[in-house]
Amino acid sequence: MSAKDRRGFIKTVAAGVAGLAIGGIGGFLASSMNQQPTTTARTETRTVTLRETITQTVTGAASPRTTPTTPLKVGVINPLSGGGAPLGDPGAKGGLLAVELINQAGGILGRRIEVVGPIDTVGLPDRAVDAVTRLVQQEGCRIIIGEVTSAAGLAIADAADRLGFLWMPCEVWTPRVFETRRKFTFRLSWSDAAAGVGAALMALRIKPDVRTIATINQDYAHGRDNWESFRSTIQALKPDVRVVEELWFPLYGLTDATPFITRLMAARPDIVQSTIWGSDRFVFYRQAVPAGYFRTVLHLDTCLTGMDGHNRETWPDGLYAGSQYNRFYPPWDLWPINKEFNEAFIRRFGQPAFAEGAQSAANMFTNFLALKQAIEKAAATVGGWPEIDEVAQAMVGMRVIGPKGIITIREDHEFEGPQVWARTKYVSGVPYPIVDPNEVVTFPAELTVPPPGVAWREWVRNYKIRAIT
Amino acid sequence: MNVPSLPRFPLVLGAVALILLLAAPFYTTSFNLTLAMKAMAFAGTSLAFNLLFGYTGLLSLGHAMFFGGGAYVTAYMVKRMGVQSLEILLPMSGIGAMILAALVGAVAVRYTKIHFLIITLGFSQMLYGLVLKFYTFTGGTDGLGPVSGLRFFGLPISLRDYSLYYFAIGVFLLITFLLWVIVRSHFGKALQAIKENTTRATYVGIPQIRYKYYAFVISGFFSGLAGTIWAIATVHVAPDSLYWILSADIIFITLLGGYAWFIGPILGSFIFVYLQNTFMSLTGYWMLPLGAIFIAILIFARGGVAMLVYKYILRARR
Amino acid sequence: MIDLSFATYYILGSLFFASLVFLISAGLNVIFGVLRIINLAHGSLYLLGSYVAYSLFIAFSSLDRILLSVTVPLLAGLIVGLVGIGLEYFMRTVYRLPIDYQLLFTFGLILIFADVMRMIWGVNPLTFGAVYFAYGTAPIGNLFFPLYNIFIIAVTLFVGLFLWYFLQRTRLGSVVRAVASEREMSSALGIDIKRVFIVTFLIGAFLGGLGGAVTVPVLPASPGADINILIIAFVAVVVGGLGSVKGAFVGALLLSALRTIILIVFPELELFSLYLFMVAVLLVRPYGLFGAKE
Amino acid sequence: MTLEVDKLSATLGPVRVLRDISLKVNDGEIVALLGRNGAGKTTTLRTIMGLVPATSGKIFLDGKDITKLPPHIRARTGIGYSPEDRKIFLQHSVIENIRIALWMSGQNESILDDVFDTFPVLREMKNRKGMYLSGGQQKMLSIARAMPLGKRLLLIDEPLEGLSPIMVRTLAERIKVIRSKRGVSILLAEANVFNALQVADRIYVIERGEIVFEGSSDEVRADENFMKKLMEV
Repeated sequence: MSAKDRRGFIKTVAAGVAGLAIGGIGGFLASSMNQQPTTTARTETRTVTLRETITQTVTGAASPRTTPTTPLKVGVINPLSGGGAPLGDPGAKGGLLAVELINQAGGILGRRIEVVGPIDTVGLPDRAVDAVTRLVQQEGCRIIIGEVTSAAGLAIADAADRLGFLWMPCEVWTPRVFETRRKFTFRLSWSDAAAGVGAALMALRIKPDVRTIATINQDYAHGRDNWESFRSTIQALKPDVRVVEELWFPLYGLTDATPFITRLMAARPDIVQSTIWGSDRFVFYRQAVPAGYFRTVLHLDTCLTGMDGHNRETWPDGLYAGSQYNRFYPPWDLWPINKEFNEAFIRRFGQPAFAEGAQSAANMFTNFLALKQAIEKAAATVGGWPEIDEVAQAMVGMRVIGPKGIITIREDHEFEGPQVWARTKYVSGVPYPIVDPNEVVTFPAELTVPPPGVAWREWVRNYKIRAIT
Repeated sequence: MNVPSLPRFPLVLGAVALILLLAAPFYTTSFNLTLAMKAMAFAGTSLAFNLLFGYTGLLSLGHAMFFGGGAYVTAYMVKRMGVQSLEILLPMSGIGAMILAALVGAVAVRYTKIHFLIITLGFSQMLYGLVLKFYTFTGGTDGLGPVSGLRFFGLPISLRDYSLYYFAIGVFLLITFLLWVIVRSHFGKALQAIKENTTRATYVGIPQIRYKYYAFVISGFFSGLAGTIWAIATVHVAPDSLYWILSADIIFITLLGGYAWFIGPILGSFIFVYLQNTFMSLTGYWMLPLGAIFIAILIFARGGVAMLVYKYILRARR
Repeated sequence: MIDLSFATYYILGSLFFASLVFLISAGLNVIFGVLRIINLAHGSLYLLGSYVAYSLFIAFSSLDRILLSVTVPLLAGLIVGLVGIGLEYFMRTVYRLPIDYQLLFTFGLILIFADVMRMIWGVNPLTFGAVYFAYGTAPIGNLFFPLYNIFIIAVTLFVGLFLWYFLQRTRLGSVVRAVASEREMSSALGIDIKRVFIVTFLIGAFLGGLGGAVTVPVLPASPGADINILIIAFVAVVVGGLGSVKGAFVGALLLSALRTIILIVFPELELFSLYLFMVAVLLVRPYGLFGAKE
Repeated sequence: MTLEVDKLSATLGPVRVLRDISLKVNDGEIVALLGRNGAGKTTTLRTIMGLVPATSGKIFLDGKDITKLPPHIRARTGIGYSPEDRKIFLQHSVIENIRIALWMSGQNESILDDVFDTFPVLREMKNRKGMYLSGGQQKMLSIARAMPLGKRLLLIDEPLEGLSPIMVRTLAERIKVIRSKRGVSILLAEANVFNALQVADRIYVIERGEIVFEGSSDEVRADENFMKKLMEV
């Protein structure tokens, strides 16, 4: 076989594989459409309440180790000032709420949690490292929860192994956190890789004949990684998909989005992927809605997190968006924990977490639930109050039930849980958009999260629809 | 400002401070050692900054460019080139920052006062813009890290056995000593002459543009060395080490300590780092007290902490 | 392909951005021109204007939107102007100090302002879109351009004209310019310098607050916006010439045009190119395009 | 007595520039303060104007103590000041320059005619910007601008310095006209004794911040030796 022939052969095989893959995903998506609103796991546990998840304890054999009578010190860090504050502040609140509820219910194995902080990290690595070092060495915390930005997250993950503390970020999306093996870092929130793959699957679902794609994102690693994951996945599944436009917002202070909107509309892509956050997203939507952008372009966003900060002016009708969590999804009637969590949050802080802050709050809340469960699980195994590495071991493979649904912690410490993708709409009487119950898809983790030990770039480049077991 | 002619802090005070610094691992946590390392990094770059500001009269609002530049050279070589030998990293950071200073300085030293300030700000923000956006090389906002697995002439260096801390002290003392020598030399005196009266300095035969240029390049070099301390102290280098806010911090440190004294910036650095950290650990609203201190220094202690200490000593002697 | 309607859209967009930059840099420049102080806290005044306007919009949300869009910015600008007068009182300590202390002082103010605003308005992005949408859109080809952006451009032109008229055609303006060019001589001619400083700060802070207020329907007020806007306005000010309102106007236009082009052609170089432009202008004209030699 | 300066001292930075200076200007009198560069002439005028704070001593205007008043209040009580380096507003037109002083003096526009009658050349270029005037014209503008405020006293710093002989004669004559027409007292600083003698009724000689001589112009003219000594200035 000559080189040319060989290339031709490979192409044919690839096309065949891709065809099969698309057929496969089509079938899967069709099936997921039929059984609304999906995930058997949720229906199975629909009777579990928040109180139960907090009060239930796993008790073990009589312990040779005694439980310390002092409170368990847990450090809480998050950016509370600067651009990361809209996520960091509600995140910290979610964590504090969890601690209060757990303490009301008697603490962890009877031991109260004492929060040290929340300490502002400004989202900067050096401040974050200072904060965690102080928490560990001055305050004696062995568990630290929180942080939003990737830069600080990477630095903390390194520090966690160096200083030996258990760390769960609020939401750090960068896939690079787990490029090296972490002993003490557990991420119970999604990554850019997973978000991008989910977006690609959703794109193929709502527009199976997609030919051209484009992106509009903030110009830094978060935006770039997310887009790479999306593009690689969709091109792996449909090699003839072309990129017609890549636009990057200036990172600091988007003011005028009109040139970007104009260019995107001029390029006429079938799908636009985007993962803008914070005040930039407000600016973009605010200016894109009246420009008629959403009427001409199919826009896919990863911001389906909390929509009650929005109205028709900042959020177009019929927008497709995805997330690992939404304030109203899992649906409150089917999944009471989410309802109770949100009601408790409003009761405690007077108002719901704003926009993306909802996800941060739920993440931090889940972190504490996971912590409690892991300590109890470890205590049951070792018979007594566990050491920090025993808690870390107990984390692996754990199923955590919380406002986000049911999530599993994998052996590589990554979160494994379903992604929610939906169309949003307005109904009369509700000022904010709601998830259209007829157009919700949840992608199981197997489809969206790169498996343990696999480099995410490789994985998305060779993305295939795998059989769901 | 006119420096009172007498002020030389008693040598004893410096010796005590040095002993405290050297003995720190025996009486404090390694958290405080990290803070001390950061303070030493700031001190190094502020001393270098003060060579331009306090001695030559050039106010730069772009010094983060050399400081962060040095830190980035270290982090880049560790992360992307696998160089882990500090005996290579340290001089390379200094030289990297020096080359940068040589390029920027060729333009900048022709300006004075506010124009010097603006042009240094412009260059540092250019570098920041590049580092931020060319993320394949620099990691973008994620930065570069961890700066770990370091060795010094084959010996493994880490904070666990305090060798990293002592290495930082070594670099810090080296910077301090060399800058001290420079300040005391004829060259240093010439710089002060330039600051006092530019026209007269030209008149007595000091080629002032050339001397300012030398001062700029030297300042860049030592800031680069300080950048290495920063990189090994924070372990993770992010673009904020190049941002103008950090340049403003350097100015603040120098004024806080007292720019009229050689050791002013050192005092300023330690006070700044500990203040900032204490405020941040106490409250989420840490900017308010810090800003208030900025302004209080301005109103009540214009000569900086060094002046306060000096006055105190004078009074105690009487 | 970029046809005529797209070109129009780009140009309008660029003018819109230029308007934002001018609104901020004009106040910065008025203050610098008279007081010779680089007021780093000007971005904070801008953000304060945004927050105050947001609260006013919410408080009067039942009124007509178009009416609100005109009155609220004026009111917010006035409130911020009064805050500016208060600032001026504290600023007196640094008038006679060297520039490093002035920078430090205004930098300290940034920190204090940031925290105070965070205490009052929290961290969430706050915006009042109803006003923005009340203006509707205008079709350009098959595109729609938001008319509120045009409104902002108009406000900017009005502010520019007002400033020109005030400075060139009124008694007080003439006095302000006199103080700007010869401070000491002005006092020897019977001008009460302190009062002129207060007026200047009132105007500068008013412009900053107005800028923030007029933009809050488009750009949310959120922590960090103060520094972001300051950095861009500062470049425009330096390019146009410190202390020159005309310079700020031209600087804003040039900067915006450059930025629009760079964002289309090579977005990675956005921040870099702005500062490259600034440095390049300084190399050719050290006092900026319209700056007066000191 | 329009102006009385009593044992006035002033410092610039660490340097003591004026030492116990005492001088008087009577109503309608032109007095010249003669001295070489750096002798303290300019500082004397600036201290009287309030631009340099007095460290000790007193200044009286029409018997009223003005030592503690800020410059702009002094100006409004009737002192006009024309500094050595002119300090005209370069971006303002000629008429705007004068108007500022006019507004501050609280008088009506009629005084403009008075000013332009005194300096007709300024009327011709009243809309020209200050930066486009020649040195002599700027000097004239500077004096003209001092007129509206100088209801009682004009302080003129080296009005005749660096001008051509014809210009010196014209300007000296103008200054006398101002005095006779508006009845103000004038204190001028001068380095050149001949120039000073052209206008002044009385002369003070200042050296190293101290008044070393006081006498009428006629006395000076009469004493040739003293003239020679002063010429070396």
